[in-house]
Amino acid sequence: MDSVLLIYKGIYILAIFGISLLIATYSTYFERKIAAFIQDRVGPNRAGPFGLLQPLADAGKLFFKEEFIPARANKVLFILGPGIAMLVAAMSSAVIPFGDTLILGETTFDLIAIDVNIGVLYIFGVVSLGVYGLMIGGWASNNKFSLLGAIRAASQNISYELAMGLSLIAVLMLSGSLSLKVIAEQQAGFNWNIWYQPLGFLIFLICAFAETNRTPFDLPESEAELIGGYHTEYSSMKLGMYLFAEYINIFVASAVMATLYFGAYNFPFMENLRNAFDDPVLGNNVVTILGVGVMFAKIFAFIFFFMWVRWTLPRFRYDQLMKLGWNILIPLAILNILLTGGGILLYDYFTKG
Amino acid sequence: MELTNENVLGKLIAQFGEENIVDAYNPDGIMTFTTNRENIIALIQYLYDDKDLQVQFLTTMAGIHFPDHKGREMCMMYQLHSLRHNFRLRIKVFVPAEDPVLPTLTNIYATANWMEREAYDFYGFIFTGHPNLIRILNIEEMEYHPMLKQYPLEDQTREDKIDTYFGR
Amino acid sequence: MTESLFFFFASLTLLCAVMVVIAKNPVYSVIFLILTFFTISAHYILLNAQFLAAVNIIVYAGAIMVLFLFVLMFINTGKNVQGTVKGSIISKIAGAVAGGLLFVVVVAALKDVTLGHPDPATYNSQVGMVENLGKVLFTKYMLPFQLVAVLFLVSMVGAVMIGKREAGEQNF
Amino acid sequence: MEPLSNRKKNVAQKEMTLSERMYLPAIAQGLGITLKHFFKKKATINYPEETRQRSEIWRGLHVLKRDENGAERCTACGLCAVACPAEAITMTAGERKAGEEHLYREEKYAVTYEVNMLRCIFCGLCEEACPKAAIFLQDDKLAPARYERDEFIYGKDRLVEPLKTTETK
Amino acid sequence: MATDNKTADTDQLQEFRDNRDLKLQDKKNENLTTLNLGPTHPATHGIFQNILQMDGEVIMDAVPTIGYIHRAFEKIAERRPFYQITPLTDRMNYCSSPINNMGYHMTVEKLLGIEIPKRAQYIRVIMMELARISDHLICNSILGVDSGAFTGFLYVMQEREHIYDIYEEVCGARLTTNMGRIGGMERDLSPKALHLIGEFLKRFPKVWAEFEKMLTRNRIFIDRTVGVGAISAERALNYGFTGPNLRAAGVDYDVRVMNPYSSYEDFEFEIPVGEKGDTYDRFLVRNEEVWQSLKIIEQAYKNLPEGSYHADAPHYYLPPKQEVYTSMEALIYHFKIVMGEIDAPKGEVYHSVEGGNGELGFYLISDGGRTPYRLHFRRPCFIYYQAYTEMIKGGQLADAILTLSSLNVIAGELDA
Amino acid sequence: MQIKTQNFRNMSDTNKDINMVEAPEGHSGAGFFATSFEKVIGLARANSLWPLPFATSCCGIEFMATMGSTYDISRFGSERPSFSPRQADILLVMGTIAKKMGPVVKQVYEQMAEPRWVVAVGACATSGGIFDSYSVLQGIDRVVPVDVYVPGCPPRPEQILDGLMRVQDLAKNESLRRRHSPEYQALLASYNIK
Repeated sequence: MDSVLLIYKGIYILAIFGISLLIATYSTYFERKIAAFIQDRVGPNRAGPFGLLQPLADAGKLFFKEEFIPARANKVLFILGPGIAMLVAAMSSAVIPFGDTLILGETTFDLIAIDVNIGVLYIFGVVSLGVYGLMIGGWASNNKFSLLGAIRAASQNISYELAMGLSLIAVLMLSGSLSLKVIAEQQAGFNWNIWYQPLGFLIFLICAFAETNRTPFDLPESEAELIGGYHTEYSSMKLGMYLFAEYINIFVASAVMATLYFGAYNFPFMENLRNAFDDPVLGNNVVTILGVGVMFAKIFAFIFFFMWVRWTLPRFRYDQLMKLGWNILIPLAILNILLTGGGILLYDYFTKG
Repeated sequence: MELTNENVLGKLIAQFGEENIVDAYNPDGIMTFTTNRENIIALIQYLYDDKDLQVQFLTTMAGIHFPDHKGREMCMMYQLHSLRHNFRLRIKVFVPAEDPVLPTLTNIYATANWMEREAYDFYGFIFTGHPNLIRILNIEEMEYHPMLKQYPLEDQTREDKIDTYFGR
Repeated sequence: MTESLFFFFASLTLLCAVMVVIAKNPVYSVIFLILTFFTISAHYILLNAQFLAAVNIIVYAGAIMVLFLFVLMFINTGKNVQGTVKGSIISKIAGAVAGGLLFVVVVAALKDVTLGHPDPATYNSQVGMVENLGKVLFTKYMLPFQLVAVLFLVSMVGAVMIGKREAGEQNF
Repeated sequence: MEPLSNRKKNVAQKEMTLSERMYLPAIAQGLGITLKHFFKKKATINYPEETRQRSEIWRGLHVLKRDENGAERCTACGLCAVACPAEAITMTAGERKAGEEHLYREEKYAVTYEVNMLRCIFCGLCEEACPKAAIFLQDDKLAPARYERDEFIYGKDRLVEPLKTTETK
Repeated sequence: MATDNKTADTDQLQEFRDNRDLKLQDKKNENLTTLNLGPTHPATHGIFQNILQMDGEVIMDAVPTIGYIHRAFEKIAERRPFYQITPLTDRMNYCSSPINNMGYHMTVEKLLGIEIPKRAQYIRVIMMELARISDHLICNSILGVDSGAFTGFLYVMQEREHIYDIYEEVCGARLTTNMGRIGGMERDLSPKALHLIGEFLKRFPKVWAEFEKMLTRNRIFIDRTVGVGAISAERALNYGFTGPNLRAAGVDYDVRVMNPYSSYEDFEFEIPVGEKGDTYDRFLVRNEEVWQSLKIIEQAYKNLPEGSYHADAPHYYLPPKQEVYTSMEALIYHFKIVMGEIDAPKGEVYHSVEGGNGELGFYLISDGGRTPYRLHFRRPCFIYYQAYTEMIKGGQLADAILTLSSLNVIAGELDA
Repeated sequence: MQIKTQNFRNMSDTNKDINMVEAPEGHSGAGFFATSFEKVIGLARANSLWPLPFATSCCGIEFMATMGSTYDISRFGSERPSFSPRQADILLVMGTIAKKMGPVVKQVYEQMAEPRWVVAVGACATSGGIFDSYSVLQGIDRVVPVDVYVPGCPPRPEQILDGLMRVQDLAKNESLRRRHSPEYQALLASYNIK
């Protein structure tokens, strides 16, 4: 690996990290604004123009709020919890292809931090670790509400991971690869996976809601029942990290959904556009940059959807949530795998004879 | 049977005897009479079980303190309602202040539980047989029963008031 | 580079594994166990077996240990378990003897093992990749693979049966 | 239980239909409603820049009125204090001296008149009790929030309506 | 029984405390978790405490504690002239204070024997039904909030603001209305108030239909509420339930129909009832009651009779201000009424109205003095909350919270 | 949407302050930096006051109206009600506090993390209001220090917002080290807190 590429990777990873943080920060702002607009209100508008400085105000306040560790809490784990949540959330954006290749001079830059051939599994593994942050934090608080929140988080995440994985398998069967980059490339133009996997996408979407603890699956922190759930005892920036982690998770989930089902950075007629330029390098770069824009547009659309749903639906009850996961989603996901397999076989039969 | 104050009263007197159903009158269209603590539960049970009356709803219970009635200072008022016949009646029991003991009604009406606790809290009535007779609204450490007429209403620590203006 | 990484991870693995045993608080034990899985996954990555590494984390760290922790949290609710397991001296001796025997067996078994060194000329670095793994699993090891699947099915049915035993009760 | 009246109307739950069982139609409907509101005109009033219209009879901050000549109307009869359920009004009465006719309308007047705004529940009974049309609850002023307890004892300096001349200032 | 009150009291108390501790000891099962719900839990919407014994998420037992905002209404009422008690009633069920106000006024009017003109009665009906709507509005939308759907709450809260506008136009306050007087209303409905009511009647049905659409047939919501916190009609009656919570169990008991007051017999409306008495039924019954209330308001608004807005009772009803300034007789009455020196007859009265939450009763004993000798409030919430323990046992924590909000227990009324 | 807020203006003012820190030496010192930094943090706090709605009775219903669309407390950045005292910045005590409840208020206050402000909303919380009775605490300032009093029974939402803005003023002008100041410690000590 030459040094240019290494430096580039370093910068790129930092940039992606920064963008994740920025998006997470502003997700709080958009959450408030979207909630307000849905509810016929105007939302924050005093801190800066249109309230744009609101997230900074929140962050500034949280940073300078008193750190508080409950007397009977397990101090090490209490501090570790939000750290894990944040770290794990930030790690997962590494394998997402935010764009195609960018050609500058001689070098070709891939707009992906690490192109591992098991990208999907990586995401899956990292996401499955996210629950530790909540569990450890909730348990270490030594508060029954936190503990209940932690327990709910744990069982919910485990249950929905299964359905999520099963719904993914159908996509993998179509693509034949575990690399997100490959999956993205396969969906060139308008050949998005959503056309082949509507049911799989639906299952994945529901599971994404559950994995990010958003309404209607926000049981671990449901205010009306558990006050703050696992973060009841957290103040200051540790709370901020939990909230941050949640929004980064939303961002990552949106990015993954966009990549897996909605063609990542691909958009219709991109080939036509690419060919319209005389200079292939220029054409490629323009399409790539447009593709990055398209990717982020898709991500934002999903983030909006997350918030839109949050402010519309009531939440499930614990046993209903479990029932939905185990009795409905997992069988549906298996059915989806069978259908996909059958479809592939039929397709092969008719095309290849 | 059309329930009127007269025929219900007649029925009750026939059942429990004239000495136990006294002072019957209709102050506001609701038949009111007085009985004693020996008969109150049987009376309410009778009203509950009787096929004609079906007085099966305890509207409310309230303690009243008459410090001037010697020997019968404490009064407990039971107001019952027959939903079927839309007929209300009010029963009073007087007991002396030194001995504010009444039998509990919780075996017939579940709702009497807290009402009795409230009466205990406010007036110091003691209901024998009550499952959990502790204060309900006030703090348990309170040393008196605040609704008795001799105790003041006001918070004694208030500073910003001059009583002479208020005619009380 | 790779070698130093290996020694680093190996020592970390051993350290974590020891900590699993000696940690007083069961929750700490579980957390060290998770760390152990991570370091083992790191070894897999050193061996260029990325699939195994990921699966190891997903299955063990991501699912099974969550359940462990879950159960521990349930047991621990409200009580301050100091983790000192009070066993009789006999059980301690028995434990020591059993552990010692196991150690002897392991040593005896591995005494004559010759560590095979891959031939650089024929060594295929892609052997641990998903595609190859899949091919091997579905051709050469087809029967064992199917048997394992059946085993899983049986154990799953068994788990469901155990879980169902408390009829009429709402459980997690 | 058999009906007690002839106006009974059963609203009890209907069984869920298949489409309702599938969650999605109702969810889509809900999402549609919220999206509709997303683009609706907002109901918010930007207080403090805008204020909401209050009714003319709103019971706001007290004022002690003057008559058309600028003399104080209050005659310290004490009815408002008696009528106050919160016991928030206190006053001391004084005799009007010669030469003060332009200040006080009646022969008796309130030397001090204090309303404890923290106690006050703005029920309007004082206004109703006043036989001299002296005390009113204004609709255009609200008791403001403050930092100290003492600042809430409103004396005559803050209660009495300013003279017309000072108003123009 | 010991004659010394004090010792008997303390002995008894000690015995009961011991008993209770023993009982709690029994329940100290290894597997149970104790969860302290309240007094400042977000879902209590008011202040009461519940110590739950939980097996995982399932509630095995609950010990309720109340009295956290006990304000001694009944004691205060014994020290205030009749007309000064109205502000107290405001603060009992603060979601529907006009009903409390008018219920109290009707009680005193019954004692004094005042007949109220039709117009005043109709105005009262309009106000009371508006109050019922605002009460049910809060209850049902809070049920949405507690189940996680916050938005519907804010949609209907906007309508509540319009109800408050009407209140404001009628009495000059939003929440603690202190509306009306003994003997009628304090002022006639202004043209603006009438206009606002008309507007409300036009706009509100759409909003309410939309709110219903968001929740009523949503399966998540149905699953959350059906069968949750159910109570049978027999148990409900034994517990003294009234109002929507009893009607949800299938008993069509409504004070407005059984013992009509304030001309309720003039209006055409139905009594919605449920079947199972669970949270969903309570939600449906309240929803339907809002529609029925709208119907009543519409009828009263259309047929509002001409006439005076107060009774002709100079001894009890304050004379108009203009007369006080000019006429000596009016001034004397004015002084007498404000000082509380009205000639209240001796006697006792019970009057009940259908409050937002059920039968709201006032039991008043007058000894002819300036204050009531005893005023007892029959507070429906006090009665509901007693059954709460029984209703949530065996359910989950989330059920308990929904049950609580669907019972619409209002702390101010509960603790008095 | 039209924004005409004074806070916005203040915001840009402080930005100027921040710029001035980078001005040539001799004009600025550590102390100056500290003050402007304090101002920035003060502003941040002022615009992100998460309330703990300690709603016991009627005023709580008016707080609902304040949260509602018409008044919309979120404009001030305060729409996230933190029912956990650890996360809250202001304790909004709304409604009657009975003597039975007094210790709970104090406990909640003790659990809150600094900086914390207390707003007593409504007649009952500030002084007991009409409930001058044996069971009602005559003002919560007997158990916890109160920063802002909001009169009214219940106050209109405007007044509650007014109280919130008073707290914002406090937050803006408060030293970061208020917590360590001897006056503050003495105040807490007088309430027997900590």
